[in-house]
Amino acid sequence: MNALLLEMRGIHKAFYGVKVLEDVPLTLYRGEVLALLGENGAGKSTLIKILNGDYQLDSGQIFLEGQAVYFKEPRDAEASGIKMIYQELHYAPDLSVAENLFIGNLPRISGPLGRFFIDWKKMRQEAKHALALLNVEIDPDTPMRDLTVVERQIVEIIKAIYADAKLLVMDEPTAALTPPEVEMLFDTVRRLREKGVAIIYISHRLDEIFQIAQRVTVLRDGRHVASKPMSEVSPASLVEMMVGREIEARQVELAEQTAGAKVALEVRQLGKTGVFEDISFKVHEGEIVSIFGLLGSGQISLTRSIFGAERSDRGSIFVNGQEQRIRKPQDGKRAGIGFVPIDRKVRGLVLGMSVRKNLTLSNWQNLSRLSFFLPQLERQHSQTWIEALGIRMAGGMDVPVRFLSGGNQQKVVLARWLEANVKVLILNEPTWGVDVGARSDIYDQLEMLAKKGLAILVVSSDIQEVLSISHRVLTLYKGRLTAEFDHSEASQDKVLNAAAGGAL
Amino acid sequence: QECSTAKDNYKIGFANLTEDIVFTQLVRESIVSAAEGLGNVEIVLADNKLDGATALSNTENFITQGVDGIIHFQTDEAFGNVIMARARNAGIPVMAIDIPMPGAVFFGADNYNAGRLAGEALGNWVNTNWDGAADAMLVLELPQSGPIPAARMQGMLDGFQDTVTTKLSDEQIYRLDSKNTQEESFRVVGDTLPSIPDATKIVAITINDGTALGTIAAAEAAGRKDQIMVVGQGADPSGQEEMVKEDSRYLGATGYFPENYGDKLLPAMIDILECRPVAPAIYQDHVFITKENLCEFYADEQAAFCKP
Amino acid sequence: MRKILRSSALQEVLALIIMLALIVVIMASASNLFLTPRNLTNLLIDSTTVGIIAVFSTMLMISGGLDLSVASTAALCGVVIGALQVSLGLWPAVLIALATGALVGLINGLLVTFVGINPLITTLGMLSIARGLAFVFSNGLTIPVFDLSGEHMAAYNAFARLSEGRWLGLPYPVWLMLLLFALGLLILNLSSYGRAMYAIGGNEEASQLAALAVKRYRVSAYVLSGLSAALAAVFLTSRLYAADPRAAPGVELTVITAVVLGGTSLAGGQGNLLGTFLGVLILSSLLNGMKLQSTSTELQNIVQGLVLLLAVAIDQVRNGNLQLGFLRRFQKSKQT
Amino acid sequence: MTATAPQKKRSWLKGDSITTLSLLLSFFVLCIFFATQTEFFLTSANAANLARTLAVVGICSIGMTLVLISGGVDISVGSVAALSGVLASLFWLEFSLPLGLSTFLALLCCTLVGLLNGLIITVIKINPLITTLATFSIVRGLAFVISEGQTNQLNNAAFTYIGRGSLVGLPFSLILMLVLYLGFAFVLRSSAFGRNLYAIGGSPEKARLAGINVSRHLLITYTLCAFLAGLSGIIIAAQLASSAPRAATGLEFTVITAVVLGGTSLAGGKGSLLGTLVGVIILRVLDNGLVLMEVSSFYQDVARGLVLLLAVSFDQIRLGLSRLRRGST
Ligand SMILES: Nc1ncnc2c1ncn2[C@@H]1O[C@H](COP(=O)(O)OP(=O)(O)OP(=O)(O)O)[C@@H](O)[C@H]1O
Ligand SMILES: Nc1ncnc2c1ncn2[C@@H]1O[C@H](COP(=O)(O)OP(=O)(O)OP(=O)(O)O)[C@@H](O)[C@H]1O
Ligand SMILES: [Mg+2]
Ligand SMILES: [Mg+2]
Repeated sequence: MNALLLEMRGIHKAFYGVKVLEDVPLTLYRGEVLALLGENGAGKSTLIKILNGDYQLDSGQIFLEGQAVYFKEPRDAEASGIKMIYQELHYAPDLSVAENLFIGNLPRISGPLGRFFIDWKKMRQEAKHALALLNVEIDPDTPMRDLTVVERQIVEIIKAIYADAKLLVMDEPTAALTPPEVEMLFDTVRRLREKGVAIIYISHRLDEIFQIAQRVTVLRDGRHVASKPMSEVSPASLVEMMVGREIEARQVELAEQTAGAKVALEVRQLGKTGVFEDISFKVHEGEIVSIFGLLGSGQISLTRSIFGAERSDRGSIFVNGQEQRIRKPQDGKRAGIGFVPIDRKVRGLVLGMSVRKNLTLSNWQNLSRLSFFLPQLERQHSQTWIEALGIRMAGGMDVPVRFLSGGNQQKVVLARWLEANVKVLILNEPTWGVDVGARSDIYDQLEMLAKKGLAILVVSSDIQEVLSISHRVLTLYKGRLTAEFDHSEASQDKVLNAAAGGAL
Repeated sequence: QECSTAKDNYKIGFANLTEDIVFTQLVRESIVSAAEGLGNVEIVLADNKLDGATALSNTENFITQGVDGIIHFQTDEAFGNVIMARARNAGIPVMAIDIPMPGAVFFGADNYNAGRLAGEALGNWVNTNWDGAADAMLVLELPQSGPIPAARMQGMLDGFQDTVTTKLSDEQIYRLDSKNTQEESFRVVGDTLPSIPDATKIVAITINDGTALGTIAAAEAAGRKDQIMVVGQGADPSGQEEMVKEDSRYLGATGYFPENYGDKLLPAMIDILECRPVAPAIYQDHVFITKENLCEFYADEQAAFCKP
Repeated sequence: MRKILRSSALQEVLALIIMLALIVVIMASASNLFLTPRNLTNLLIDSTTVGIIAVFSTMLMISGGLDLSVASTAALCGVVIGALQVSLGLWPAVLIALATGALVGLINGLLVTFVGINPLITTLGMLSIARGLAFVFSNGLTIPVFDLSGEHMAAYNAFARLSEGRWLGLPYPVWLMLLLFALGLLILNLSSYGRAMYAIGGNEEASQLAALAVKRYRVSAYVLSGLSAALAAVFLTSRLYAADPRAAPGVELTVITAVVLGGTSLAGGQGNLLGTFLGVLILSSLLNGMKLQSTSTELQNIVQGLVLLLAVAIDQVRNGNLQLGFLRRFQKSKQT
Repeated sequence: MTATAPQKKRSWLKGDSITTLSLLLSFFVLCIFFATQTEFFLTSANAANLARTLAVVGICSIGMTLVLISGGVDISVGSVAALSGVLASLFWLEFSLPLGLSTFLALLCCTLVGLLNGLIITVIKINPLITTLATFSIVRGLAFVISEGQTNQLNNAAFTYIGRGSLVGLPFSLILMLVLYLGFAFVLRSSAFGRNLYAIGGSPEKARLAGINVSRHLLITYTLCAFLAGLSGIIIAAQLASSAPRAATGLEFTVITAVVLGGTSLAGGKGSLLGTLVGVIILRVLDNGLVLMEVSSFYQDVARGLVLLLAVSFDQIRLGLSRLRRGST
């Protein structure tokens, strides 16, 4: 076993009196990848933010290389060789890629004024070098805002791994990456590990954990459950440790598609110049259809256009056989379409508003008279949905939705549209950053909704998810549909191949 | 005693036009010091901030405070009706400074004629020094501040035109908004001078000493100081200082003697309160202050110049 | 739960209530005139212009907007009454003034919402334009709104009664202000419109994706703001028997001060009208009390600045706000 | 990286440069308009006049640009400028200190006001708008209290040289301003401080997580801004050879207008000093042209507001179009 690098002892942390971490230990050795697991809200991010100096601990101790350390600010941690890749992206949109790579630590010129002035040449060179690590072809002078989301994420990752860190923390770094990119990232991680860098790796994707980690630490409800070598655990035992109960590996039980099911949503030759072209498909009542494509293939734009969050240039949309003129979300809603956006925190929820108010945000018409809410009715409806979807929160429906875990937040967005009584439900990446337990809940819901006759369109970049929950899978490549698979004929190879443009 | 308002001690409210400019500050100071001199008068102060609503609110406050009389220096005749209605209902007599109000005893500047004094002086100077003809006139006015400055400006303009041998045509007159600050008059005069490149005899009439100073500074910056002659209104210390400079281009300013307002206002107010007859309007005497007569009036303020 | 909510709403304004009480105690002990009914009536009347506008500025700011043009708009609307009263008759002129306010608000709203100009800049530009137009239409003169000919006594008397009439001892404008605050409280807390204001200010994109008519709501908030300025102008004109292009000097800053003092976040998404009401009362008590003491104008300005800082600082301490919350507003406007 | 996204066209006509370009275009349109309206616009006397009067707003705008880039705003600049002149004359005339020292001390006091702004914003964490709104009225009040409302003459050739003198045929204040622009443009473009400021304006939270000392940067920014505002105040006093507590009334609005006109975003994280310089010049030319055209001052207010809205709308519409063309949302 390598030398001990980090030891956290008895970490306690509470927010506004709510205990988030209780007596949590963590040890980390040089040259190892430690997986940090737990449900949403278990306290993983909080623990590493404490390590990083972003949050201050209430009590406990941190030892780095045997020395007691205390970080007041992230830059203190950085100075001690601790680097973070955050769950949320952190970049300055108007600065170039190169500057973003080195921000906070810009290469300075030598000489007496070196403290103040940047060595542009060196910075550009190093940026090129760093970008080459993950085989990325981005001009380091491009402003960050001109990159796609995925490119930005990759720059973030490179930024962290390129720094000369002793300890690297990755909080769900792969959520937006495609399989080849994940593979490249893992290669880099292995190389860093060989150099003796220690890595804390947080992910809800168990398969990744088994690929990359040597040891695992599991948290549940802010407490330490176990720390074990990977060789001593199985997926099932991990899940049990995390959730505290057994969850069988999910396989959605798809209801048989009845041959005569009505077409709920039909899209004909939808096009948006430069984004997607000539898209036609149907979704029947009670059917779950997934669109799978590498990120940036246009699937997000496509579903946004169907709902009205964006405008398409050409084509037509039918709901229940009626052509719809959809130019804004209100039209989408009127047509009976519900829309769960890709990033619930940024796009789905008003975080400062209560669960109840978020639930009824789109649906005041049914719950009000003369535009004034009927408080009893509103509470009653909210309660119904909270129970129906099993939304869990401490403090009831008047708690700001900010305090809910990711999975439960996702359910709130879902409930909003169910309350609106939609016929077609579009979900974008419904399980991003959602833990196994909540993921299983969400699949249950989808299954139930489909059985009730809802037409469901899912965009997902998680191939396992796509294969397990869909009646049909459509693949999208560079804005065009390339293939369609029935549940029975869809396989990982075929779908990936089609989505990479290799099929047909 | 017959007179119901007569008392041993009086509480008199004074609401100033604004506290932002020197002239009105001097008015306030004179009233306060006159009250100290009288011994039986307490002054309650307020600031009308050049605003009708504030003047009305101050009136209400005076009534609340139980003043015996009100001296109002406010911004517009149009607000006189409502202010006077309130005071009448409360049975409080009002004196109005500079802006007449219906039923109030008027005191103060005869703004138009005060303006004329300066205009005439400037006209005479042009007659003597520039053969009775100027090339252009800059009018540094204050259109945002209502009728008081407007009357002064009109007086200056009329006084000049009626005195000077060759009247200026409308095209030769440039109306500029001084915004009541030196730097704004500096800016607008600086902007205007290039449009009168051939004018070498420029006269300027300005709403107060500050704008006169800004005007002169602008001419100096443009290298045309000797082509301009300026008159103004007020004769504040800063204006006096400018007049007494060597080669000064500040011909002079109409003196309002705000430092004397109190001495005339308060006795009149007490006459009103003690039911003695008071003229409906009391005018302040105006004198056009120049380098020559300055020491008659301001020997103490300009000691360095007057008592060398 | 209800109880907790109510008490938390109370908590939010508790600091303000204490501050108001403190000011009242200080002012009352400094002058025994302060607490006389007469003075309190004056105090309330003086706060009506700011109060009427502040109701809608609060809504606007909760939705993430800002309107600096309210004072200029009020001046413009007053001048519209003054300029049109003779040719069109008094009441039609009043209606047109209200429409003018709404129109100015609509233009602000469209520029902010559809052209995407930052609210601060939009309304700063409008501040300049509206004030300029007020001077243009009035020729820089204060216009008497008075029955000069004596032919329309009824109309002009009724107009004057708008501000002079009293009910239960309080003048109508005070009732109007109270009514608007009450109405605003209802709207903000119980109506879909109020809910939308909070949602849009809290997260515009999420509101849009929740199928709220975001742009329409935004525009409407600006229209209401302009309309409230016009309403304030009508009462001001009625009170002064005159329309002044210089009217309402600095009122935009007083309004913002009152709203922010009341705990409404410049970032949007947060705020309450009760706080704004207290903010208005705090500012006018402070001003009124200092006037009774004949405090000099400069000192009044300094004290007001300090009170604003103090109130916001207390708020920060109470919130235990350790994040860089103050910059979030700019972040948010960036995303739009 | 798989090239699935629609190919982005690289072009120099992007971001800041096009904003500045469209500004320059508006500038020329404005110039041509005025040149056709008044024969005096394109005279050397007018050029000299413009050159003399740029510095006040120009220098103050540098500080405001920094502050806006950092995501804040400073309303107190006009009051600080007034305070600076008032203090200079206080130290010189009342305390009989040497004029140079008086000026230095006045600037120092202004800098302290900036430090105070910065401390309130970073330590108590009060919104910059509110903070500087409060110091705006406090500092203006102080200027009145200190000067007792009086205008004071500052007759001293060395002092007035700052505002009126010329060096190699150019006004000294203009040269000072240009030097400051060059220096600060360099700081913004090439110094770590400058780049970090953009990052902070882009997102203070993220900048903090990237290891930038946000508070210190903001503190420096507000301090610099107040110092530059104080310098503007000194130039005003030097131009007029006098100081007044009412000086620089409304300067904050003019300066913010100029900076935003120059393409600096109120949202923070975006802007350039070149743009600001052009914005300052456009505003100055606009005022100058309107005076030359003898437009009534009432209409000047209207025109100023309209030009501000038009220029910003134009920029927004252009941005919107380019975003549409790029097909992103
Ligand atoms: N700044 C904060 N203020 C209040 N509560 C917080 C804060 N940060 C985290 N929490 C709460 O602390 C708990 C732990 O959150 P944390 O982000 O550490 O979970 P996590 O394990 O990272 O979950 P996920 O898998 O969803 O990322 C949650 O209940 C969360 O709501
Ligand atoms: N160019 C315009 N000129 C005048 N009024 C307009 C204009 N565009 C929109 N409006 C007004 O604004 C209202 C809102 O516009 P619109 O319906 O496009 O947006 P929305 O439904 O509020 O939301 P979103 O655009 O976010 O989907 C319209 O009903 C219309 O009254
Ligand atoms: Mg987390
Ligand atoms: Mg729309």
